[in-house]
Amino acid sequence: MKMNESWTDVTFNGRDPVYLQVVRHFKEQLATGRLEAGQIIPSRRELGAMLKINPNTAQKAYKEMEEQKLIVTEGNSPSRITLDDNLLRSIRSELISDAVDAFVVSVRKIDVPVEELLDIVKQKYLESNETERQVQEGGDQA
Amino acid sequence: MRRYWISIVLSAFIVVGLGTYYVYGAVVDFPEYKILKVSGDVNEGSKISVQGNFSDGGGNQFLIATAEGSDYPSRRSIISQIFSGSRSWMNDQVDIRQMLNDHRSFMRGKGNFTSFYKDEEWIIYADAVLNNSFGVKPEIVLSIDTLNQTSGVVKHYETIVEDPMDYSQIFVEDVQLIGEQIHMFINQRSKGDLNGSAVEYHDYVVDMNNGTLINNARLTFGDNTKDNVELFDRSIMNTIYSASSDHAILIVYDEQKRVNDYMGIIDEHLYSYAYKTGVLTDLSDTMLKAGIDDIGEIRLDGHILTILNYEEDFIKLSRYNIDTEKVTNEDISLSAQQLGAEKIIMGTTKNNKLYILFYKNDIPKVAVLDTTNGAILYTGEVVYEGEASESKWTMNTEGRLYMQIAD
Amino acid sequence: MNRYLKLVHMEVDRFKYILAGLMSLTLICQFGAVIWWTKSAVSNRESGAWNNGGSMAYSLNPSHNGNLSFTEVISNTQFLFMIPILISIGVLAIYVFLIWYRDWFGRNTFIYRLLTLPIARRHIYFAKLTAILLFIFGLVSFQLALIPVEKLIFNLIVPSDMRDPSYISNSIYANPALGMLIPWHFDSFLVYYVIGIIAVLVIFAAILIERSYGRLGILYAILYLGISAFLLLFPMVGLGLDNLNGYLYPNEIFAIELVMCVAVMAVSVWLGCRLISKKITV
Amino acid sequence: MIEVVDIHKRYRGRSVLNGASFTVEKGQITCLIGINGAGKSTILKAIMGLTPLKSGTIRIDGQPMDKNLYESIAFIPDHLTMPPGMKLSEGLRFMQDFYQSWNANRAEELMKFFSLDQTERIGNLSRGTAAKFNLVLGLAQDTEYVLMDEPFSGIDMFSRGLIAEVFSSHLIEDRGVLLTTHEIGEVEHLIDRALLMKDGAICRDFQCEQIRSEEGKSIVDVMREVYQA
Repeated sequence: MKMNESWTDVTFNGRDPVYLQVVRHFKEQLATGRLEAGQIIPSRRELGAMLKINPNTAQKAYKEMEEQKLIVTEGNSPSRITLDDNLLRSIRSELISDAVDAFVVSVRKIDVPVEELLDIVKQKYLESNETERQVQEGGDQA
Repeated sequence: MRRYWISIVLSAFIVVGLGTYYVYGAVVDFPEYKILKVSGDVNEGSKISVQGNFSDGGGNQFLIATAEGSDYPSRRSIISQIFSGSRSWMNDQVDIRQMLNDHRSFMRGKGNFTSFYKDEEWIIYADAVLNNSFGVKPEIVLSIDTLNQTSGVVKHYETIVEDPMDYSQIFVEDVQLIGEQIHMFINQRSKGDLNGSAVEYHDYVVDMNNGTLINNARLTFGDNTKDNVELFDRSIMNTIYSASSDHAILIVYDEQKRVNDYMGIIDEHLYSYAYKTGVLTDLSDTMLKAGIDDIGEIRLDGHILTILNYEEDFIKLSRYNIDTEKVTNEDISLSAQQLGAEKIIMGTTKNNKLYILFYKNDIPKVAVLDTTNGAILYTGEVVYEGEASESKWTMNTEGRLYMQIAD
Repeated sequence: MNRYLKLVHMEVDRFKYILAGLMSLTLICQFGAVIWWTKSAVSNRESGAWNNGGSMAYSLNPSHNGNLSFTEVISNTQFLFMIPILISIGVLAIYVFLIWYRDWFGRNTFIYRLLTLPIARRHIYFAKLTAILLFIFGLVSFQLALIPVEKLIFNLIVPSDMRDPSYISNSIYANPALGMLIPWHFDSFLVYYVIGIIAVLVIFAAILIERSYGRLGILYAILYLGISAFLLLFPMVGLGLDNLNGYLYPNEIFAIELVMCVAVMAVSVWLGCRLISKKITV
Repeated sequence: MIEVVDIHKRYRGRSVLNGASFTVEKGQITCLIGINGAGKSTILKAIMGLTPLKSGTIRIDGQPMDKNLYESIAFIPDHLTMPPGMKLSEGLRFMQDFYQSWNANRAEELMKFFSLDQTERIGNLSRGTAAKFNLVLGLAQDTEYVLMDEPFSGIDMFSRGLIAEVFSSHLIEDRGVLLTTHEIGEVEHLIDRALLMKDGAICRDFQCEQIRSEEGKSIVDVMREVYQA
C-alpha cells in the first residue's frame, strides 16, 4: 500500500488518548490529499501493526471515525473513506481553523498589527514550502 | 519411536543382561561336590559334611560338601548371612535348638549355652554376672531362672556372693540339678595376663525353691608350691551341656615356668569332680593303668570318657568309665593302611560313632565306625560332579580340610 | 507415547554422553588390564621365568601348576578393574543431586518449564528416579556383559594347553568390587540395590525439602537425612543383634529392620511427591 | 478472567506480596508496573503455581490452578527455560510432545518472523535471540492467557521493534495478556490497562485511554504521582 511510509513514522504523545491521535492523523492525511474519498483503508489489524498500537486501540479509533461518518463499512467489505464531499471539506476547514485558533491564541500575547503579521506569515509559509520541495526532490533523486 | 531408541536400547540391555545372569548364569554355574557312598549303609554318611576349599586360580572358595551336594557359604544370601548367621552358636546345639522351639519366651535374652540345664521336668538357666561397677564393692550376682515344663511356672532368683579377690572374668562352665539343689560350676579368673593370673573353680550350690546359697565349694587341685612350675587348666563338660551329668572333668598341666615362651609340660593330671559328693578325684594313674597314656581329644558323655588320638598314619579310640574306673571295651585302633588312606586328616566321635576323614590320591574320603565294636559302617568319598572337561578338579587338598557331623 | 516415559527419555538423553563416557572408561581400563596382565604372564611362562620364582604374583598361589585361569587374571588386576567402577559410582552419586539442581541453576532454568507442563508433577519426580535407576543398572549390566568378552580375550591370548578352565561367577568373586556389584545370590542383589534405592529416595526428599523451604530448608533437609539414617541403622546396631544375651531374636530384629526400610521408603516418596506438587518454589 | 485476590507472600523474612488483588480480562493487555523487586515476577510465578503463597487465592476462569490449566495459560519468563544442550528444533519438539495446545504452524510462522535458525543450540543464543525464541515458545501455544515477565528488558532496539510488532498482531488478539515492566517506555501505547505496584500491593489500576481522556495524564504522569509521592 503506497501510503505506508507516511504511516509508519507516526509518533504519539502519551497524554492524549491514542485512538483520538489516530483519528486526527487520518484527518490530516485526508486534508493533505494523501487519502482520497472512497479509498480503501487498512484493516484495523494492519493499522495496529503499522502504528505499533494494540488492536483494541485501532478498533476504538475506527469506531470513532465511523461515528463521525469519516469512514463507512458495508457488511464484510473492508472500510473505505466516505464519499461525502461536504464532510471531507469540513474536515479540512476544521483542521485549518483548529490550527489557526491555536496560532492566534499564542500570537495574541504580543499584539502585532494584523498587516505586519500577515506579511510575516506569508513569508515564512513560502519559505517552509520551498525547503519541503527541495527535501522531496533530494529524496526522489536518492 | 525411533527418537527414543537410546532409552529403549538401555532398558532392553538391562533386562536381558541381568535377567540372563540371575535366571541362568548365577544359578547353574558352580562346581558341585558330593559325598558319594563307596560301601556300607548310605544313611550313616548322611550326617557328614566335609569342609574344604575350591580354587580355580583366584582366591579359594570355602565350600561344604554333603551327601546332598555342596554349599558355598560366601555365596549365601546376605540376609541369611547377617540374621541367621548371628548367634548361630545357639542353633548349633541340638538341645538348645529344641528349647528355642519349645519355650521361645523363656529362652528370650538367654545366650550362654553352658548355663542351661534340662530334664523331663525342669529347664534351668543359671548365669553369673560380675558386678564391679566403680565405687561398689565387687560382687558376683548369680541369677537363676527356672521353668517347670509341666506347670509352665517360671521363677527368677538372684543371689549375691561377695567377691574377695576382685575377679576380672567369671564364666559358668556347667549347671546341674541334684535333687532340689542347683549346682553352678564356675570358672573365675583374677586380673592379670594368662600366667600370673589366679584361677579358681567353684561349685556354687543354690536352693532351687528360694534361691538361697547353700554352699560355695572351691575346688583345690595340683599344688602351686613347686617353684618354676605353673598350672594350666582346661575343663571338659558333658558333650550335651544341658543334659544332666554327675561329673565335671578338669585337666591340669604342670608346665615349666615360661621365661619368654612355652617351655614344655612336665606333668598332666585329669580330675573328675562329682557333683553329688563334691569329691575331686585324680584319675591320671588309674587311666594309665587302663592303658590310656595320652589324652588327646577327650569328651564326656554321662559317665563315659571318650579319648581319641590320631596322627597322619593311625587313629586310636578308648572309652573309659569314670564310675567303674575301667575302659569299657577294647580300644579301636586303625592304621592308615588298614583304612586305605594316604593321610588321616581328622577323626571325631558322636553318639557312639567314630567318624574319620582322610584322603587318598587327592580325593577326600570319609569312614564311619561303630565305637562299641569297631565295625566299619560306611565309607564314602568327595567327588566333583560336573562336565567331564572340568573333572580335573578335586577339592583343594592343600587347603585345610575339616569334617562336621550333624546331630 | 505416554508423557511420563517421554520425561524419562528426556532425562536419559541429557545424561547420554556422561553414561557413554563411563562405559568406555570401564571398557578401556578393564580390557587394557586383562590384555596387559595376560600377555606378560604368558611371556613369563614361555621364557620360563616364573618357575624359577620370577614374578611373585604366581608364587602367592600355593597350588600353582603354571597354568593360567581367567579367575587368576581378575584377582591379579583388581585395582585397574575397580578404578572405573568407583569412578562410575562417584559420578552417579553426584548426579543424584545434579539431576535436580541442574534444572534450577545456570542461565536457563528448565524447572520453570517442567513445573508448568500440563501433567501431574509426580511424573517429574518418578521420571528422574527412573532415570537414575536406568543409569545404575545400565552400568551394572554393561559391566556384566564385559566379563564374558574379557574371558574371550583371555582365551584368545593364552594357548589352550596353558589354560585352566574357570567359572564366570567365581571369577566375579575374585574381585570384591565386582562381587558387591553383581552378587552371586539374587537376594543379595536385591538387598544391595534396594538399600541403594532407599538412599536415593531419601536424598531426593531432602533435596526437595531444601528446594521448598529456602534457607531454613537446608537445615530441615539435613535433619531428614539424619533421622532416616538413624531409623535405618538403629535396628542393626542398637538392638544387640550379635549380643548373645540380646533380648530380641534375630528374626524379630530382621522384621523391625524391614518395617523401618518400608516406612522410610514410603515416607520419602510421599513427601517428595507432595512437596513437588504443593510446596516447591523456583 | 484471571482473578488474584489478596495474596500475601514472605521471602527471606520480608513480605514481598502484601494483599495484592486484581483481575486480568481476556482480550486486554494488562501491564503490571513497578520498580525492580516490587514483586511483579513473584505474582506471575504465583499465578503459574511456581511458588506457594502465604495466603490469598488465585482463580483462572473461576477455578484454582491445576495441571490442565497449563494448556490454557502460557508463561514467558524473563529468561529461557529450555536446557542449553537442546537445539531450537528439539525445543519445539519438546513443546509439541507435551502441550496439546501447541500450534506447530504458528511456531513455524513465528520462527520465520524472528528469522531463527532451527539448528542452533539454545545455549549459544544471544540475549536478544533467546528472548525471541522465548516468545515463540510462549505464543505458539493456543492459550487463553499469556503472562510475560519483562519482555523488553535487555533487548537491543531492533529486536524491541519486532517484539512490539508481535503485541499489535493477531498473536495477542483476544487473549488475556499480563506483562510486567519497570520501564513503561516501549509499551506505553500498547497496553489497555495498567496496574501500579507499591509495597507488595496494587495501588493504582486504570484503563490507559480513560485516564488520558478524562485526566489528560500519561501513564508516566500517574507513575510519578505514585512513586515520587
